[in-house]
Amino acid sequence: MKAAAVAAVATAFAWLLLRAESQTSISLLLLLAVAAGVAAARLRFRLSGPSVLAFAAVAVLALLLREDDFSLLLLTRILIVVVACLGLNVQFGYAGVVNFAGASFFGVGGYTAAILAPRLPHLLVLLLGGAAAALVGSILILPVLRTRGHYAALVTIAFALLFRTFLEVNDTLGGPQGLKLPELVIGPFHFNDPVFDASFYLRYVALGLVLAALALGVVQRLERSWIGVALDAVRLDEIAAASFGLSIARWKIAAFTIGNFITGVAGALSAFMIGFIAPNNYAFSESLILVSILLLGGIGNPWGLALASAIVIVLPEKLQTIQEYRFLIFAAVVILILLFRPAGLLPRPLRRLKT
Amino acid sequence: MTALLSCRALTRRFGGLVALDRLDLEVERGTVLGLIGPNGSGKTTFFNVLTGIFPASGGEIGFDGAAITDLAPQQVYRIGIARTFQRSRLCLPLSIFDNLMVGNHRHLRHDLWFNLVRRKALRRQIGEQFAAARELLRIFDPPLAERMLEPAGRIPMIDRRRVEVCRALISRPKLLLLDEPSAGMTHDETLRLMDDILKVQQQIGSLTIILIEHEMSVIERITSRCVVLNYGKKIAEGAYAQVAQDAQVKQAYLGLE
Amino acid sequence: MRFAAVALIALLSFAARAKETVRIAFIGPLTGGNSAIGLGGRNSADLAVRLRNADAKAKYTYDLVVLDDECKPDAGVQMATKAGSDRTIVGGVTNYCSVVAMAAVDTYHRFGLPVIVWGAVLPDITYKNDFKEVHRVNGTMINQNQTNAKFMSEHGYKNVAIIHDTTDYGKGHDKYFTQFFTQSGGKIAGDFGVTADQQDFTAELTQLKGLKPDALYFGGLTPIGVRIRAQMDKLGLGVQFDGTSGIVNDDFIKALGPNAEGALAFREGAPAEKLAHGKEFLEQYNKQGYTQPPEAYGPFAYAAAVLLMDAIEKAGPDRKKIIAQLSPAHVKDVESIVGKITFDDHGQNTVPVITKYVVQDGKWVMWEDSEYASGKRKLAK
Amino acid sequence: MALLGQYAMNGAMLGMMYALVAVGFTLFFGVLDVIQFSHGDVVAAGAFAGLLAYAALSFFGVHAPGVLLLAVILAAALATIVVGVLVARFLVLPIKGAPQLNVLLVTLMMGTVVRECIRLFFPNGSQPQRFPALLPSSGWNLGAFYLRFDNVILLTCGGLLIAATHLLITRTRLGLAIRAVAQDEETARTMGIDFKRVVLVTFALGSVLAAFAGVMDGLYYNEVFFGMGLLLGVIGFAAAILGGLGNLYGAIVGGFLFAALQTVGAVALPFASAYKDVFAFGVVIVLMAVRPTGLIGERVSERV
Repeated sequence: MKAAAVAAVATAFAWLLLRAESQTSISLLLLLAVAAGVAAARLRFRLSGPSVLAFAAVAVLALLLREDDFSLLLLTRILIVVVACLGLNVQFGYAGVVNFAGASFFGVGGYTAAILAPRLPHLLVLLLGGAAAALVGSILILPVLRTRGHYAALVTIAFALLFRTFLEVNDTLGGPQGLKLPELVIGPFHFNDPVFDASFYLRYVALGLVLAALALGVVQRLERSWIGVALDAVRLDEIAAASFGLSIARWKIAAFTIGNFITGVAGALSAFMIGFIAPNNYAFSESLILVSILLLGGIGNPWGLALASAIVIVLPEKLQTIQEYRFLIFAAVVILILLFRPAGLLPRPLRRLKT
Repeated sequence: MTALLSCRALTRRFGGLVALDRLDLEVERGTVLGLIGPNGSGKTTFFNVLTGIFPASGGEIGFDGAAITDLAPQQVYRIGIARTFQRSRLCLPLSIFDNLMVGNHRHLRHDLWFNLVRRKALRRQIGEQFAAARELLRIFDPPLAERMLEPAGRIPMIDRRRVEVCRALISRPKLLLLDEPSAGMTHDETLRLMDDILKVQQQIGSLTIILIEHEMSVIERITSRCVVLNYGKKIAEGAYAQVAQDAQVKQAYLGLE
Repeated sequence: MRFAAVALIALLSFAARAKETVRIAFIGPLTGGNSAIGLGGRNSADLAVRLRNADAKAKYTYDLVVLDDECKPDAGVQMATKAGSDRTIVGGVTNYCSVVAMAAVDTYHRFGLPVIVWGAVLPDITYKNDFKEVHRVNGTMINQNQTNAKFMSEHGYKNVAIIHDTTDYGKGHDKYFTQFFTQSGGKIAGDFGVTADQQDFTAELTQLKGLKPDALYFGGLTPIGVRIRAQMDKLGLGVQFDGTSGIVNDDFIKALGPNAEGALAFREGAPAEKLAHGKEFLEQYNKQGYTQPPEAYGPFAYAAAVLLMDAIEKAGPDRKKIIAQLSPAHVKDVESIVGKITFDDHGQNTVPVITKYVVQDGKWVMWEDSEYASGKRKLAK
Repeated sequence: MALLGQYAMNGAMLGMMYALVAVGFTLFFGVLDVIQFSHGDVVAAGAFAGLLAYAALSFFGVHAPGVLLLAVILAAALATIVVGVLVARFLVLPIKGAPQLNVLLVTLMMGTVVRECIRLFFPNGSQPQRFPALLPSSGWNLGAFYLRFDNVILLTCGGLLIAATHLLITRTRLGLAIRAVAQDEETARTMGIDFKRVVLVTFALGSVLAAFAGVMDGLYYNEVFFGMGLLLGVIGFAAAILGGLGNLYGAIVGGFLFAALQTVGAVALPFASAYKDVFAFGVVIVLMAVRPTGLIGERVSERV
């Protein structure tokens, strides 16, 4: 009941914010949200309810915004980023495998989609995007397994820099000019046709919702299972975990591969939606934004990263006045939040396997 | 006579330092062996080499009729050797139950299909494990057994020690390695913990224990035999009363502590 | 200064309250490595709007909606969607980065938003599709390199080495220059791609020095152009430096000092300072107190904004009518600060005015007016 | 042969800059076990502060190269010390107990803040700025090898600076304190060492090296730009890691190794020179797989 009420209020708020035009009304809404957040934190407000509610809320929001292409595009982007971050969450949040090349694996998915889309059914292409990301990730497995901490960070940072330069220099993959993708077609649905009178983006929102639901389902089930326990043990104490029979390598490989797969699928969908990909989209700075979302939200908590994705994507769009100062302000805000809320906006709750 | 564990000339070097020096050691099934010696005498190193955390520089380890000298930690665990650590190594953000389940790894199913799809079967297994874990924890501290879904970081040190011992016990190992389980406990608490461990030992039947302990009264009370280490070498062996009279042992302790 | 301008505008718009407000979009890179040009473009478009709003004869009051495409395709499509789906926005002055323009043209087409590209130089932007919505005031890199290659071979350069950045801009220039230069009988001594954030070019330049070219062609933008030219000097590589439109700005000279002397570059459009309107543009620009200079493509953004607003004045704030107003039938020999503008069937400005520049005494000077052309000074060999 | 000399010289200049930055990374890691990822942008801040000092002095009619150079270096050092110490005091120290990842991200974002501030608030900061040539620009032309005096001076000064740092760490009381803190913070505290002060001094020291790297960069390329710290920081970090964190020699080796990889990647390999960073970072990844704790391994000892 409480959860349903919160979902309804959140939907109404999101609708108001996305429709708001004037800077004053946007500022007021944001102030309201901050106040509500602070109050919730002060009152130790805890919320639990079925995940379906959240998805229903997004669906209702999408229907309310059915003619507003731009808001629907933002909504889809949030969903895609949520999926990508869910993948990273399995790596960072559960197994403790750092991956500063999130945008690269996102890009592998996108490039796979661009190359395969003219030849194969698109639903398969989405999955292959994930598979390709997992495969490319396997190149890094050896160094990732052997290194820890900052050394592991360097491996993925080096890969992120290498990947983007490689795409730009290499002409067979479109080089700096990128590649164009055909329209996304799944079964009878042509994604670029309008849905009756409403925006064609509704279909993307729907597909994004389905993917987000699937990814969330997988990630949540993973967490609430023996695998989740094993991954946490690997992250928290490798020596103790190994002493109790956990194969560190196996679990790190599993988490790295599953995470990259999920991120790759998100990348493939993103490429279809934008209809065009180029190396610029997959720079190291994009990976940093993904990691920021993870930490801002509260590492290990899917709802936290969903909240953080929404904030990171919507806020800059709504605060036009800051224009070229956007990146500066973004960086400063990340620093402040991590200083004062090191566990993120919504810290991961304790797992209670038996309820 | 078959010893459960037998080490021959087990050696471990760290650079120039010889932490374990040609150690010969045997443990009979179902017994409790006390491992004593001054600080830095190689007791914990012995555990670490035995469990595969440090590879041995020389010598052999036989367990239950098989050579296990070169096994990795996770393999050592799978053949039935579990341990506790000198410094508490619980996963503090996880619940007590989760921590116990880390110790029960070899009895749980870890395939993706089972964990992601067969949720009903998984829930059933969780239920069974929960009941079993509660049972075990109850032996040590009944109130603690009712708090299994609280984070391990929120319980006092004594309880953490108990959880650590339970984590090592829950998989029903053949050999239990206890590395100063009573560190930070009072004398009475230590005795109680040891009694509880012995209670479990009787329940399991064939549990063999090696105990590293500084409290000599504990050693005296529960071990049937002791091995004394100094500078990585075995300097004495036998029942506590006998070892305690050994001149070399006395000197080692007096000289260093 | 700026405050005064804003106050003035506010006052004027108050006076002109009766006028209907029309919104047009500006899209360009305001953050990241290309932000200097993006901000210059934004200021120039903003200037055009301010001047128009100050003009009592104008039928409408204009409101410039500024959007940052970050020089990234996904952000570009997002911004194109934002402008396109907002029905109150009737047209746009869009895109400096070619890759973003390529990604966004489909979106402009889908939403029927008339746009005038102000800086992206890839030919495909106008020619790959047949979108009536898309126009471009600046020329393509084809025109520029044709002139450049011809100039170089006419001045006796036979063996040219190329360094280009690996963005679409640099790679495109590399391709077309190579094509035209070899067609006219020249030889490419070596071809080096470098990344746009690279700082050290000594390895490439040392290798290049070994190839003994008689000129270095550089396809890229000011930041690395400056570095390459400076490092040539460090390595004692004194060959002629031949650049593209991306380095025609004061910063190139400011950052290089005396080293910039004699550098060549080519740009589409007539030089602003040579045209009556152009001079006015520069004066007005300086009067507004913008903190960033207009940069090489500012005049194009200004011209595009003026062209768009002219069309709105004539056709009214309706996308379809504006598109009709921007058709080749109406845009023919239109005077602007970048020379005459004539659109072809693809909305491409076909007046191939390419201006040749050379740095002389710390200034970009039109080749024809320079002491190099008169023979008083000599280009490097 | 002469060409080879030129490559070696180019590589040495690059390597020296990387090493100077990497030594900073390794010093910070030594005392605090954290990566101060904004270090690269501190380098940029130093270069721009030097530039400001130059502009100010020139404005007041000072033109003696020696005076200008001194002013540039002092201003750069002052700026980097201020930024470095502020970062240490208000960002790194408060969160040093937080997960590694938090520190990494916070300092990365701090780097962004510094970088964006230069871009937005330095006059015309989004364009490259000319850095004056304050050293004699003459040199010998040895065939294809152009040996310039300023390069030789810069290289020597860089080497001396690193040697001085080494002496400071190994031979002075301050160095002893730094090493004590690096060994074990708790023990150092009980020995009566003011932990916080040692940390701040170490950050100041590392930042001075960054200042010199920035000025050296400016004098060498005669051009600085707001984003110069980003890649320099990543490469400095890579060099420190390659060598093994916490190890001064490792940082130096790592710095020169990375420069060598880039030079080799650009000229000696059978693919386009644009792949040089792909090559260099690829080798870094492979090296990490082979030597997971760096070439001169960091001493990792975990109590079990």
